[in-house]
Amino acid sequence: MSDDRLAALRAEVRAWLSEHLAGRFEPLRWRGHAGDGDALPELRKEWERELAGGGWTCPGWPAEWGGRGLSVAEQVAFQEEYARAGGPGRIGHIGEGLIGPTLIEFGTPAQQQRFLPAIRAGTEFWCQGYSEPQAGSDLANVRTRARREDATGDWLVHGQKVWTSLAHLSDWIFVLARSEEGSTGRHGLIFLLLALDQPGIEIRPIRQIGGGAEFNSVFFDGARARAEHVVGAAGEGWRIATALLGFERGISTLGQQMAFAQELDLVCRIARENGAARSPELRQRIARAWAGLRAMRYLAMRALCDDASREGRLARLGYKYHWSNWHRDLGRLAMDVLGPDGNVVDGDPRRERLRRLFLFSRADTIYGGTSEIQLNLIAEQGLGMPREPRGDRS
Amino acid sequence: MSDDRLAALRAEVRAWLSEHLAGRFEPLRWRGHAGDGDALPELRKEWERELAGGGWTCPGWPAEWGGRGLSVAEQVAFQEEYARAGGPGRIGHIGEGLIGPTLIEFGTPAQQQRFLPAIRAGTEFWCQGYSEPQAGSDLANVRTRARREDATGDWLVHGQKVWTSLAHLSDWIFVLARSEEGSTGRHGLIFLLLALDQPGIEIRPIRQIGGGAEFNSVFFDGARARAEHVVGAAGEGWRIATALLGFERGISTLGQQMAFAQELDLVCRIARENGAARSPELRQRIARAWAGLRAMRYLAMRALCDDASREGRLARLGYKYHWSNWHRDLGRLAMDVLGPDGNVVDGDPRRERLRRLFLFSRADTIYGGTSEIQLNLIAEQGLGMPREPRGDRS
Amino acid sequence: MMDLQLTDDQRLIRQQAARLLADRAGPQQLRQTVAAATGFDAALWRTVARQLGWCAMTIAERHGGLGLSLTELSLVVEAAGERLAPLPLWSTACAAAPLLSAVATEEARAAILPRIAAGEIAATVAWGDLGAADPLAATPVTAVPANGGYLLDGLVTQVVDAEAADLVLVPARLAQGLALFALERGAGHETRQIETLDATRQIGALEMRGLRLSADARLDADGFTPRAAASAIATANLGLAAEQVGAARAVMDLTLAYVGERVQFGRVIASFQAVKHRCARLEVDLAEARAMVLGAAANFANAEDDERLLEARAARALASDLLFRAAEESIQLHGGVGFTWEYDPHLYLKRAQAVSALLGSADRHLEAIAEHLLAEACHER
Amino acid sequence: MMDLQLTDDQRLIRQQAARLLADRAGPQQLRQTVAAATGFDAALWRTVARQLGWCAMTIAERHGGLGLSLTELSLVVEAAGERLAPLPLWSTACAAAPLLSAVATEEARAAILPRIAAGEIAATVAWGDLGAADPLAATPVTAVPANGGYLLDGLVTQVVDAEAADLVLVPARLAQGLALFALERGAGHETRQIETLDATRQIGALEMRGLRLSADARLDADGFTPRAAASAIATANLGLAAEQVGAARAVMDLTLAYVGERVQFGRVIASFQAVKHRCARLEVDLAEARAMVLGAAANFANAEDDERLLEARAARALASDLLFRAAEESIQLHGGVGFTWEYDPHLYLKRAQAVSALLGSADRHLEAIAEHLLAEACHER
Repeated sequence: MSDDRLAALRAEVRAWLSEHLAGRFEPLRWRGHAGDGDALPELRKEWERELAGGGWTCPGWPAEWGGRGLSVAEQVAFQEEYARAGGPGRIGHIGEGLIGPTLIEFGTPAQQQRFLPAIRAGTEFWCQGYSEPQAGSDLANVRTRARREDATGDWLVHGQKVWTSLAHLSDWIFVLARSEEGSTGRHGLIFLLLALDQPGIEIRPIRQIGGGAEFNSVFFDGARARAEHVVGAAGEGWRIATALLGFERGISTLGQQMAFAQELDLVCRIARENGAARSPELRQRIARAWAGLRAMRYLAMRALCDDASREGRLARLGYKYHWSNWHRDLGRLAMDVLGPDGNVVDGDPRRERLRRLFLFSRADTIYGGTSEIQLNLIAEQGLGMPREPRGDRS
Repeated sequence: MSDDRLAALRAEVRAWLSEHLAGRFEPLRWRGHAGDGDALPELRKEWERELAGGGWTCPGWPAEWGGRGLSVAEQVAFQEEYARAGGPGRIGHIGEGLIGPTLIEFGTPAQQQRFLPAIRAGTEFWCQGYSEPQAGSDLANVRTRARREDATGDWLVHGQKVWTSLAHLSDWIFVLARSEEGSTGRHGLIFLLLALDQPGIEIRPIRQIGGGAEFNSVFFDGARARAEHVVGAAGEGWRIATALLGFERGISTLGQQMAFAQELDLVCRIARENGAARSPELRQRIARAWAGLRAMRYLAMRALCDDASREGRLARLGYKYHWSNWHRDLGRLAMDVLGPDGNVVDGDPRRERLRRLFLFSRADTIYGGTSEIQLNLIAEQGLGMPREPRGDRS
Repeated sequence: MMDLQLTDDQRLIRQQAARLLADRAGPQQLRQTVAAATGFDAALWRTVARQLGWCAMTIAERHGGLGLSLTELSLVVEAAGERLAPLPLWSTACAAAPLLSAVATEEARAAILPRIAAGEIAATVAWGDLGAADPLAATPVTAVPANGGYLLDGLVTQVVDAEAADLVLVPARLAQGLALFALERGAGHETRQIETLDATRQIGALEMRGLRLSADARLDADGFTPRAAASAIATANLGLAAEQVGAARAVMDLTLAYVGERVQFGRVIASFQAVKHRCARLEVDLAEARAMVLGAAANFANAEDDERLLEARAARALASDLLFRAAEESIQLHGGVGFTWEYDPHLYLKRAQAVSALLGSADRHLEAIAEHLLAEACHER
Repeated sequence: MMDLQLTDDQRLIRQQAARLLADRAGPQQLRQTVAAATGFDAALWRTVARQLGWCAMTIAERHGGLGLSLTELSLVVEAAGERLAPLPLWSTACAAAPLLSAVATEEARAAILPRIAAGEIAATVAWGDLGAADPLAATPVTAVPANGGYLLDGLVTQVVDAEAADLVLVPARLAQGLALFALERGAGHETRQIETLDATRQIGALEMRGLRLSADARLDADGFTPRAAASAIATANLGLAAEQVGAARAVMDLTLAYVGERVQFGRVIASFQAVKHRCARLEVDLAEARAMVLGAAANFANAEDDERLLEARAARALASDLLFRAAEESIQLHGGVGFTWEYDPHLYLKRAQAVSALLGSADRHLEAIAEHLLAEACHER
């Protein structure tokens, strides 16, 4: 698409946001992002409906399902403008970005009719049931059980999921579970959709190091997934689950980078104000952060190109490691710029933001595949080095 | 021993060196150390005899074998004064520090009579035949073969050793070889003493990245070790070889640190002269190097105490990794302080010294157990973490 | 060669401290401290200060102290660091007492040090610029002679253990040079506890507005320069470094325990070589920092002020960096649970960040060392 | 969003360059270069400059160039960096030509650029301070008007490719500001080749003692400031960064090949997780530096001078650090053979060290970026 059309889209987004992210939604600016994910939940749900009203939920979806069919570049432009305006963390993003595209690709017509409109309308919210206490980074080690109830064809689920983001604010959860008794690894898994508001499901918040609790443990004790709420077939869970992860194409990363740039900007401002800008060592680190962010921007652009070259592949494989470690280091830098003031908790909003950054960015290198897993993948899939042996297979 | 006695010893060493490391020996000052190990060999051999004349070879040996029976602290004092005066790299150190103590502990009276006096007198020089091309860091993987000649009881050696320091300047070599056909690992090894000047031994220098060649490959093609030149018995090679490594108690490390301090001092001098001292980043690194060196001094003192605590053990296990990486980093720092001048090879002796430091310190983290092996040892022996599996045993 | 082997007595002191704190300042008590957010355990303090004489160690026998070396003090401070023990130990024994010894009159020392040695009082110092490598170079407190006494004015935004301390030592600017004042509890100053990221150490703000003090509240004779306090600043830094080394040891032990039992991909995490090497590198750095701390402590009595301060700065630079990385790696290697409130690594991370800024960040200490090395001939021994 | 995907043409250029250099500048030729210590392969230079037009890429079509973008040039320079190819490519295409474009008169450009584009001449710049992040801020060369021409005096201690160059551009101080002079081969100046640690790139000293030049040797109109040359300095840095990224790729490939076949403890070294993670981290850093180089090159045409220079500095800072670590790790992971002359990693280490100082070390570039960020409002896009 032409630069003109992109510029027009950006102008449209800016105008809409300046009109709507105002008034009663004003308090949402900059809120609800990583580390602050459980802030102002009701108002943020209303905001989702406001976005939907403007046609700004699911803009990458096809028109058939209420989307705008935006291209990658257009979606990036939207994300960037949203972040620039201080748009709040999206409670709807798991529905819009993950389960929605999965249902569009793999769902039955009935599933699509049942779920997609409510996601698009900002009236039903989703969370993700992948990780388990014993599985950690090892998705193939899922132990949550699903058993078919012969009378109804429904599936009854027992087990526990952890690190379920915003489960306490969600209506539905998708769950990867083991449907075949005695199966191991990638086999015998099923992909189920469950309503959260039912007996047999208990949600317990996990308190994080920053004090907040946007993650949860979700306990299943005979919770019911209706027969028609299996995606794919029993045994195909692994295929659906990994395809879903593939929809996380990184379009949001350029928007994420706008938030990073704002954080770095805040660090620079405070350094100028409090004299930290006179420290040669902090100057080096600030400049290095700037270089890393600029490179990240180009990396992301490159990763979004469907470049099949070795370099393109390695750039994609390394992206998560790069941004998460960059962000974690920015958190430490922010605190070092604050100096002794960083230890003082007195409600100053800028310091609060940097302290949240410091604490929550500790999770960046862990969730969604730890740095160690990322390095294994880069070495094995990117560089063709030998696979790490599993202990239980040797 | 009292501080007074130590001070007297230091004074004695200083006086002796200022008198003897002079005149025709003057050119030896600061020469012959790592990276410069093949410098001025004949004069350095004469210097060994000069030292012997003064009673300064083998000062830690018992009086019975011509030593002074110096304590650890006294030996350290000697090493420090020697380094401070710019004493040249010791061609005799393998004899004095490794095979001598081994023979004192494990040798037959005949072996002791045959070899110890010549080591003490600085008339016979030794080198070490441990590493092999295929074995690398893996001493138990020795493949050099020794076969007993029934007629004489002598042992005939076939194979190749590498990284043999100063073999081309030495008279004798001790060799770890496999005496039992089909044996693997630590079993079936023999510890042999061979004269280098015989048919069946060929010494080829290995050219290093600095251009010099103080290491060699030594090829054995039926070379003969006489029957009476087995240390211990056939099959006991591993025990003798590892005991020998244990004699490297690190007494020389405090002397080594004097050389490090001089290198750091030179770096500081040049930084003051050429303006590098105005670079905040280089200032940080210079200060960090100073801190690391000071800590290294205390670490070495601690490691020399026979401290059985967990901390003492870990300090000893980590010492090689610490000093070798410190020294390697100093080499880079030296070049960064030189800036573009570091690339110019024009014979300036101070720049030459720093360039040698830069290049040869690359070997510090490799020979005598790579950094990777050191980290394995620290993790496994120090922290009780699981052993790295051998591929050929699984 | 200095003998760095600990004596049997020193080993015993270290073991007793560790045992006591395991019992009285274990993980559960740590959680209570964090929940209560007071950063002070008065009962434990009585035990270590009164019964065990931890504050008496380096105080001279003529002042009721034990006359031991900095080594002993470093060992108990290290043990306290392991547990993030909520005690005004560093403030009292590593900051206040050494500052008194450095700049107070013999009369003032004789009046106060015995009370510290006996564990009767906790004390602290209201450093003017707590984040500076030279914390006396600028102080916001001024003193003006008035009616045979002094009027003090100023706000010190962060005073460690301000509320636990029975005595706050306040360096203040006179018309010329610095003076040291004693604020006894109830002297009329205000302290206000501050909520802190690191909830295991208490911080308070100290405000004085025309605070009237009698002449005998002034502890020095004729004023002093920051340079005169060099050995006190060295001791304070060495104490923080010892604490940091202790905390690093403890958080690394948490890591080792976790990776030794957590199974992923059918293997304990500890069997992954990358994990082993990262733990091993931290151990090398721990050994380095600890050797620097104990070496500097052992060398302290023989050294000049300059060398004391340089070595203390070296210890701080190494220990600050070490503790941060040890805590960071602990969270990382704990995986998902590493960033939950329930597991302890985050408490060490918060301590690591907060303490790294006290009395100067690592880079400031390194810059001070560089200033020394590059201004004159390199220091050789 | 800028499209960073390489076009088919760009990919082709890159592949052809790689293939040609594999053939003509492979490991054996590299050894010959090092042994001969000339740092210059004239025959290869003719091929790439005359037949392949590598120096013509960014030169405008009206000057006989191809009018391509910095991306194409970066790709061939990267390929040359992989092989440490002994060519005056960077000097000619990334330093001399851009400096002409930035500060020379149209007349001078029309006279010289076509010769560069056609591969008729190699050219270089005698930067006054080759180690500075602003290499024009101080120059040791002075020019004095004399008899309608100029007299030049000064010693430039290091000029890259001084002997291979048919044309040396000399920035010189006039009474006011800087002027740019052309020294054609045989102009009466002296160059003296210098023996270098990095024997794969030629360096010479340039001495001028009362060197008489005609008026038309002066290429600028009315003098220029260092700031006017900002885009040329940006291109020169971006070129070095591309070269460094290429060299890093090559030395990492040496490492990967070695650890993939070398067996220790019964396993290929590549199967040790610590080795895998170290290689993977380097790959992340390589992707970062390469994205920065190619992103900056793609952005160059749209950006202002300030942004060009900032991005080029960022690329240099990342690439200098990357190449050094890649070479250091290569030696380390090669084990014993890593520090022998026979294996190639040391050639990359020597290049890494030597190139890191050219046009400013990484920390100086970072400081220049910090100066920009911290002097005014943070740069947002």
